[in-house]
Amino acid sequence: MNAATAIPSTSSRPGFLGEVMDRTPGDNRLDLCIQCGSCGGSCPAGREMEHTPRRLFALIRADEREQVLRSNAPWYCVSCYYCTVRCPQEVHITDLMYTLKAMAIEAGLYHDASLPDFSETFVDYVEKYGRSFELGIATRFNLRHHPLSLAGMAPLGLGMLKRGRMDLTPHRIDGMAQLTAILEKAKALEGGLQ
Amino acid sequence: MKALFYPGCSMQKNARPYLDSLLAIREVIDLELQEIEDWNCCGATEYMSVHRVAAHSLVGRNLALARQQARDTDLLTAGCSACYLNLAKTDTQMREDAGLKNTVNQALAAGGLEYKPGSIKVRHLLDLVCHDIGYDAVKARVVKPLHGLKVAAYYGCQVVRPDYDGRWDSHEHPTSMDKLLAALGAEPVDWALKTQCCGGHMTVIGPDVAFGLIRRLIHGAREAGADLVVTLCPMCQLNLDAYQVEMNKHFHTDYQVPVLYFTQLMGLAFGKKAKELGIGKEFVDAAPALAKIQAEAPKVAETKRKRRPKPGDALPMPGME
Amino acid sequence: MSDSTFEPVIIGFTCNWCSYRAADLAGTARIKYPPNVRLIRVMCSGRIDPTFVLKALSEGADGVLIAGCHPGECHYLEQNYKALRRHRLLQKTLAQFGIEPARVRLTWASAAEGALFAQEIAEMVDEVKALGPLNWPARPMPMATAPAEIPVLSEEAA
Amino acid sequence: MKPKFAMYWAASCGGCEIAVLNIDEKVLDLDANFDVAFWPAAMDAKYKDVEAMEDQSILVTLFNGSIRTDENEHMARLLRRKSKLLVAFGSCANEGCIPGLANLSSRESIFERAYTSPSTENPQHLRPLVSCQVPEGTLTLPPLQPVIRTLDQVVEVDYHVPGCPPESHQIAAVLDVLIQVVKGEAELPPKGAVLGAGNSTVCDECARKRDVKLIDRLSRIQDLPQLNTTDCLLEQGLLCAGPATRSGCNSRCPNVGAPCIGCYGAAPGVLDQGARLMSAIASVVDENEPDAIDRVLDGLPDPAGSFYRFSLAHSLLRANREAFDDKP
Amino acid sequence: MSDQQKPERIGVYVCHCGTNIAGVVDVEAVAHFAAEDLKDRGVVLARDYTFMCSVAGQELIEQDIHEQQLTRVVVAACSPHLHEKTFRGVCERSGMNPYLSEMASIREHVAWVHTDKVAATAKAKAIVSGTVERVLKNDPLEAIRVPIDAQTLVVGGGIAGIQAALEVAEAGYEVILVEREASLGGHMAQFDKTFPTLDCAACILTPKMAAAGSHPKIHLFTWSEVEKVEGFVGNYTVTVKKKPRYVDEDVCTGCGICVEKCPILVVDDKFEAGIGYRKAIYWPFAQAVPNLPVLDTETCTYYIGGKGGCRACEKFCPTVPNSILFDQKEERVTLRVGNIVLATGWDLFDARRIPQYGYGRLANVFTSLELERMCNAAGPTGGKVVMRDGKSAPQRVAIVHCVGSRDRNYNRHCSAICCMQSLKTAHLVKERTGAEVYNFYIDIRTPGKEYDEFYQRVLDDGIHFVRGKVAEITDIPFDPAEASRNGAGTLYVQVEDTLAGMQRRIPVDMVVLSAGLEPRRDSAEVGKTFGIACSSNGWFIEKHAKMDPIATMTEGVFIAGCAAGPKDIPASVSQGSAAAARVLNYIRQGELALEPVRASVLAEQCSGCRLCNGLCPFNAISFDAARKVTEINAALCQGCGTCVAACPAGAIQGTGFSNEQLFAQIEGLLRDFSRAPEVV
Repeated sequence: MNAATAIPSTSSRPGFLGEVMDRTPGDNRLDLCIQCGSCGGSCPAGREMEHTPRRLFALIRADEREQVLRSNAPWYCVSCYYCTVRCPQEVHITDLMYTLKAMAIEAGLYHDASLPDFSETFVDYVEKYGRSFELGIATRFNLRHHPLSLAGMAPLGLGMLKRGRMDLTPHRIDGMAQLTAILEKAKALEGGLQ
Repeated sequence: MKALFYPGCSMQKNARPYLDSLLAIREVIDLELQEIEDWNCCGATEYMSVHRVAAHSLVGRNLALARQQARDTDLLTAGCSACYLNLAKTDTQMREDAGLKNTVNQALAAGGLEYKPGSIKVRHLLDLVCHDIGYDAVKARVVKPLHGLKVAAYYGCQVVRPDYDGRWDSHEHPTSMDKLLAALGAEPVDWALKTQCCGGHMTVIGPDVAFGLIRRLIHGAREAGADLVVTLCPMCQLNLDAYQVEMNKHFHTDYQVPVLYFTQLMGLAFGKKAKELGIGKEFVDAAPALAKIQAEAPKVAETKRKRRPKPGDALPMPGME
Repeated sequence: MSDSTFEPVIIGFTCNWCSYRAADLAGTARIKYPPNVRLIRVMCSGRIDPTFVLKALSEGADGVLIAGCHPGECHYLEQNYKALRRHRLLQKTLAQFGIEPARVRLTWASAAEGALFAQEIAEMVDEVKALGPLNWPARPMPMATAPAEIPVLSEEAA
Repeated sequence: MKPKFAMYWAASCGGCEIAVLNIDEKVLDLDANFDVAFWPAAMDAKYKDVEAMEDQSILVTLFNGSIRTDENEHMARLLRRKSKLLVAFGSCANEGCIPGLANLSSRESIFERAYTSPSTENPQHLRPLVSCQVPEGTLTLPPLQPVIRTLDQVVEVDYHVPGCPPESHQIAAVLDVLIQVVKGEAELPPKGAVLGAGNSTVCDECARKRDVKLIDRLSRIQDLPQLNTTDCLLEQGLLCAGPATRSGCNSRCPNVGAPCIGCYGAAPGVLDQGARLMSAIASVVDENEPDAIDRVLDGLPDPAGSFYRFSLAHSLLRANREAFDDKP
Repeated sequence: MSDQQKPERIGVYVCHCGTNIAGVVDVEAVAHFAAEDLKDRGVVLARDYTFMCSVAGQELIEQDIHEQQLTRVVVAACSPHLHEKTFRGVCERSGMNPYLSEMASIREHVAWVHTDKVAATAKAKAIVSGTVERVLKNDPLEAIRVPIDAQTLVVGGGIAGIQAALEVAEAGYEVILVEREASLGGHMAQFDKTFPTLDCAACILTPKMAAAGSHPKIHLFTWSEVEKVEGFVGNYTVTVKKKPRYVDEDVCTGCGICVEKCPILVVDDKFEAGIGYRKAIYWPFAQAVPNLPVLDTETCTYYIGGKGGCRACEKFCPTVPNSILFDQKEERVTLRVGNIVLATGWDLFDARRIPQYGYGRLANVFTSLELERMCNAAGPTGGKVVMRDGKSAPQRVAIVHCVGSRDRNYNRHCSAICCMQSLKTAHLVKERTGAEVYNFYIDIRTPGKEYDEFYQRVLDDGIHFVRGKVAEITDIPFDPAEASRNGAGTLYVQVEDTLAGMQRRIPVDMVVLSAGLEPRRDSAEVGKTFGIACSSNGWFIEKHAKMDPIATMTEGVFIAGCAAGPKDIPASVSQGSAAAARVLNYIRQGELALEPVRASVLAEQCSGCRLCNGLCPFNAISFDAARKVTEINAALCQGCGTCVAACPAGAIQGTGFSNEQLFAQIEGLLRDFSRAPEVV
C-alpha cells in the first residue's frame, strides 16, 4: 500500500515482515509483537491451527515465508477479533490473517486446497452476480471437496428451501458493468502494488 | 429518525425473517430506512482473503452509492454483523491509510464513483436501536410485554469487535441488547458466552471445529436457563439454528434451543403477529418457548435488602460498579 | 515539480526539555538524518510565536519545524497546547497565502525519542523536497532608496 | 518666505484628505505657516510644476495612499526627491491598508471581480487597457503593479502617521509640532518616529470591562444573538484587533460596540501585527484537541483578511503566492 | 543598544572534540568562516581547538577575554545541556557577564547525525552564524536569588513520605506531614511479607510509623489534604484541609470501647481490600498512627437516620469530656513552608476493567492485594489462604502476571513489583496450602538484590511456570469431557503456552490477578495544585528521568516513591531519603539562585487587555486593577515564554529568549543559505 501513499514510508521493515506489514492497511503494528500469546490463547479455532498466530508472527520475523504461507492457521481464522481487541500491543491480528491468506493464494502455497477454494468460490459468485449465492457456493464447494458430505448436508439445504430461506437462482445487480470495471481496476492496482 | 439501509445478501434470503421483522417494526420505532439502490455484496469474510484492494473497492462502491443517495442523513445502517464490519472497516482504513484511500478511489473512478472516507457514518442496527432510538422510546411502544420469557442475548463477534468507533460498553461483556430485551419485558439471563464465536465459516470448511463451538454456546444458554437465544446477525442465527440440528446429529445430542432475531422479539412486544415477523421459519421451533410469554407482569421481586455482613461468613465479593 | 538537486533549508524550533533533548539523543545515539534542518532552542514550544515562522519563511527558509513535548507531558504543564492552537490557526492562515501545510510541521518528541525526531526530520525533508523551493519573494525587500534618475512621465495632468 | 508644504494622494480612498480638512480652523494655521505648493485634492497643480521645483525645496510632504501603479511609484520617488521630510500619512501609505488586501489576489482576478461582478453592468466584458488609440492620439493609463507596496518599501520615509484615516485631533497635534519646528520652538522628532499615536494598544483607551480571556467560540457581530454593551468584545467571541493595535484613536470603534479592525497598525516594536494578533487569539482558544480547536477557529472564515486587514502589504509575507506569481 | 555605543568584540571557538566533531565537520573551515565572513558582525577572532572543555581550552578563552578585550563569546561544540555551565563559568571568572556567552551545538546536532562532510560543514557554519547574531542581542543578566523557609511539607504518609519526614526532622528542621487517610502507613501497611527476604512488613514499618508519629519536629496531619499551594520555592503558603474524624484528637485515649460497642459492620474496601470488615467507627488498622478512631458518616446509623438513634459510641466513651464529637466540622490550616516533598503513592489497577478475567463475576478470582490481606496473620482470614466461601483451601491456584500492565489497552508501563510479588504469593500459597501453583507470565523480571535468587527458590518450591499472557478465565467447560474431568466450580485458565506452542486450558480452584500499579486517580489535579506536570500516563514527571529523578520542574517541589512511577520498597525508601537530602541542601544554602530566564511586563506598553492573564499555569501573572496593567511575579515565573509569544502588544519581554535574540538567530541561520543551498 505504501507505494501509493504520498509520504514515502521510512519505517518499512526489511524482508517478509516488511512485506506482510506493507500489505496490511493502517498502523498494523506487527513489528511490535512481544510473543505473549494472548492471540493464540484467545483463538476459538486455535486448537486446530498448525501454528498459533503468535507462532506465525515469529516465523514471519524469521523469514520463513513458505512455512507461514503453507499454514492452515489463517484459513481457520473465524474473524472473531478476540485476538485483536485483547492484544496488549494492539496488533491488527485479524487483518494480518487476511493478508496472509491473499499472499498464500498468490503464491499457491497451501496444502489443503479446500480452504482457499471456499473463498474463491464465494468471490466468483460475487464477481459474476454482484451478490452472494448460497446454494451455488455450497453446492460447488461441496461437490468439489466433500462430495460425500453433500448428501449428508442435503436436509439442511432442503430445509432452507422449504422455509423460503434459500434461492434456487442467483440475483444479478443492475450495475454489474460498473462493478466489474471497479473490480478489474482494483485488481490491476493491487497487482501494480506487488 | 432516518438512516440509509444496507440489507446485505443474507437478509435478502437466509435471514429473511430478520428483514421482515425489521420492516414490520420500523414504523413503530419511527425509523425511516432508505435502502441503497443496487447495492452489491459486501464480500463477507471471504473476498478480503483473496483480493484485498478489490474487497475494499467492492465495499467502496456501496459506500459511494450510499453517499450519492443520501438525503438528509449520513447514517448508514446494516443488520448483518459482517456487512456492518466490512462497511466500517473500509471507511476506517481508508481514513487511516491515505494509500488505500487513493487506490480504492482510483478503482471506484473506473465506475465513475468516488468515496470520501468519513462522509458516511456506518452503524449496526442494534447500535441505532439501543443508543439513538433508545430504551425508553422502545419501552414506550411495548403493548405486549414479554414477561416470563428468559432470553440469552447473543452478540457474537463482529459488532462489538474490533469496534472502530467505540460504540459499545465492552468487547467481552456488552449489555446493550440485554437492556433492550429487558425494556421489552423479557428477562435476560446472565451468561458468559455472549460474545463467543458461533463458528463463522467453519461450518462449511471445518465443521468439527464449528460444531464444538455451537454446542458450547447452546449448552451454555440452556445451562443459564434461557428459553431462547436472541441474535443480531444472520450468520450467528444460521449457525446456531440450522446447524444446531447438524450439531445434534454429530454429537448424538438433542438440544432444542430456538434462536430468534432481536427485531422479532421487538415485533412480538409491539403486538405484531408472529407470521408477519417471520417466526416459524426457524429450524428449531420457537413456538414452545414463546408460549411462555405471560400477559401479566410478574410481581416485582422485593428489592433485596443488603444483608448485614456477619464475620465468619464467606469473604465478601467485590461489587461490580 | 520536484527538483532532485534541491536541498531545502528548514528552521526547526525545539523546546529545551523534550524535543531539543530528543535531538541531542539522536546525536548521542548516532542516528543519521538529513542535514537540512537548523535548530533553534527555546524554553518551551509555548514560546514559539507565529512571527518566528513567518520571519523564517520570508528570510528564505523552505520550511519550519516546530517540536515540543507530547501533549500532557509539557514541562510547563500545558503550554505545548498553546503551540498546538497557534499552529492550527497559522496553517489556516498560511493556506490563504498559498503556502503548503507540509512546510510548517508541528510534531511532538519526548527526550527519549531521538529516533522518532530523526524520522520526523527525514519525512519533513522528503515532503518539502517534493514541494520544491519556497523562494518567498518578500525577500529581499524592494530597495527603499530613490534611483538617481526619476523618469519623467509624459505630460499627464494631476 | 514660508516653507513649502505638499500633500499627495496615491492608491487610497481619499479619506485622509477629508480628515485633514476636518481639523477645522487649524487649517488656517497651516496656511499661515506654510506655502502650500502642491495639494491636488485641494488646489489645481501639475506634475510638471513639481518636476520643476528644486530638489529638497518642499519642507514636508504628507503622502497618503499605497503604491499600486507605476504612476504612484513615480510620484513617490519624485516627492521624495523634492521633499526634506516625507511623511507616510495614513494606513495606506504605512501598511497598505484595505487596498493592500488585493495582495491576496492576482490582477486578473481583481479585474474579473471589478468588471464582471453581478453588480456591474458590463455586457461587453470591457476591460481597461494600458493604452488605446483614439482619433486624438494614444491614450495611456499607468499600469497596475502585481503587488501593492507601502511607501517605505519604495522610498525612504521620515515619519509615520497611522490611522484610517488618522484622527483629526491627532493630525492637528502633528501639524502643531511641525509649526513649532518651523517657528524654531521645537526640535524635529527622531527620524522614523510614529507621530500622532499612542505607545500602547487600543485596549488602553477602551472603556469596556475586561477579564481573563478564554475563547470557546468566535463569531461575526451579526451572528451574535445579543451584544453585551459593557464587556470586552473579544470575550464575547468577536475578533477585536484592539489588543494588537496601536492606541491613539480613543478606542473609537469598540466604545460604540464595533470590534477594532486594526487601522492604527502594530503596537510599538511589533514586527508583524497580524502574526501577533494570531498568536494572541490562538493562545486563548479554550480547547486542547486539534478537532475542537478547529471548530472554534472555524468561526474565523477569513483569517488572513481578519488579522491583516490593514497591515498585509507591510507584513512579513506581504502577499500571497498568486499575487507574487502574477508577472507583468 | 550596546552595539551602537561601542563595537562588540566576539570570540568564536570551534571545538574538535577529538575526532567527534573534527571527523565530520571541517572545523578549520568553520573557524575561518567565522573570522572572515562574520567580521562585519563583530567577530574579532575565531579559533579551533581539540577540546574546548579541557582546562587548556578554558584557559584559552580566559586569556583571549583579557588580551583581546572580548565582550561576547561563542563556543561551537557539544550540546549546551552538557557544557553551557562550564563556559559561562569561564566568562564569569574572566570578569565578563556569564550570560554574554552562547554555545552552538555542532556535535549532537551536526557531527554525530550527518555523514556528508560538505553538508555538515555548511550546516555548522550556519549554526555559528545564527549563534553569533543571537549573542549580539544577549543582555547581561543576574541570577535570581530567593531565601528558603526551613519548614518542610511532606505530602503522603506511606513509607517514602515517612522516610523523607524523618530524615528532615532528624536534621533538626520542622516538618509538616500530611496524610489523606486516617493513619500513616500507606500500602506497605497492608502487606504481609516483603520480598525477597520474607520479613514481615508490619515488623519493619511499625517502628518507623511510631517514630514519625512521636517525633517532636514532625507535625502530623492525618485525615487531611493539601488544598491550595501558593508562592514559590523557599516561600510556599499551603492550605491544609482537616476532614472531621468526629473524634476529639486531644481527649481520645484510643481505648477502643467505641469501636467495640458500635453495632454496624461494613465491608472494608480500603485497608482490607474488600475481603474484611470494619465498624462504622473504626481504626484504620490495629497499629494505626495516630491511635485514633474515625467515624464514617455514610454507614453510621446516627447520620443515616438524620441524626437520631444509636449513639452507642458516645454512650460508652469513658473520657471526660466525651471524645465523640458528632458535630465536628472541617478545618483549614494555613502554613508556611520552604520546600515540598510529594510522596503520594499509587492506586491499584481495577481488575474489573478486564472482563475476560472474571474479577467481580467469578467468586474465586482475587486480586493480589486481597491475597496480601488474606496471607496477613492480622487479616480477615487470620493468615489462612481460602476460597471465597471463607473455608475451603484451594488445591490448584493460578497467579496471573501483568494484569493491567504492559498492555496498550490499559497501561503501557511495567508495574515493576508484580513479578516479585507474584513469586512471593506463589511461595506463600504453596507454603500454606500445599496447592499446585501456576504462574502465568510474559517475562519474569527480577532485577534487584537477591531477587533472582528468590525466583530460583520458588522454582525449587515446585511452582509451575507457564509463559503466556492469559487470554481468559472462565467457569464454563469447553466440552462435556472437560466438565466431567474437573467437576463444578472449576475455573479454566485459557492461555497459549508459548513455549510449548499450543493452546492450553488449565483447571484451577482459585485465581490471583497480579494487578498493576497505577497513578493516583486524582494525580492530574494534585499536580495542578502543586504546579507540577503529569505525563500522559498520569505519573508525575521528574526534572530529568536519570540525572534528577527527585526534583520537578517547579523549584522546591520534589517527588519520592511511586508518585513518579512504580517502585519497590527499597527504592521508595531511598527516594524518601534522597528527597530529604535535596531539601536539606536548600535549607542549608539559606537562599537559592535561579536561572534568570523570566518574563516581565513593560508597563507603559501594557494596555491591560488581560489576554495573557489565563495563560500561566504557575500563577505568575496577575492583574493590577488599579493601574490597569498586568504584572509578572519573577519568582513564580518559570520562564517558558508563552506569555511573551502571546502578548498582542509586544509588551511582555522575555529575558534570555527575547524576540530580538530569536529574530537575530533566524537571520543568522539563514544568512548565507537563503538563495542557493550549498549542499553539494
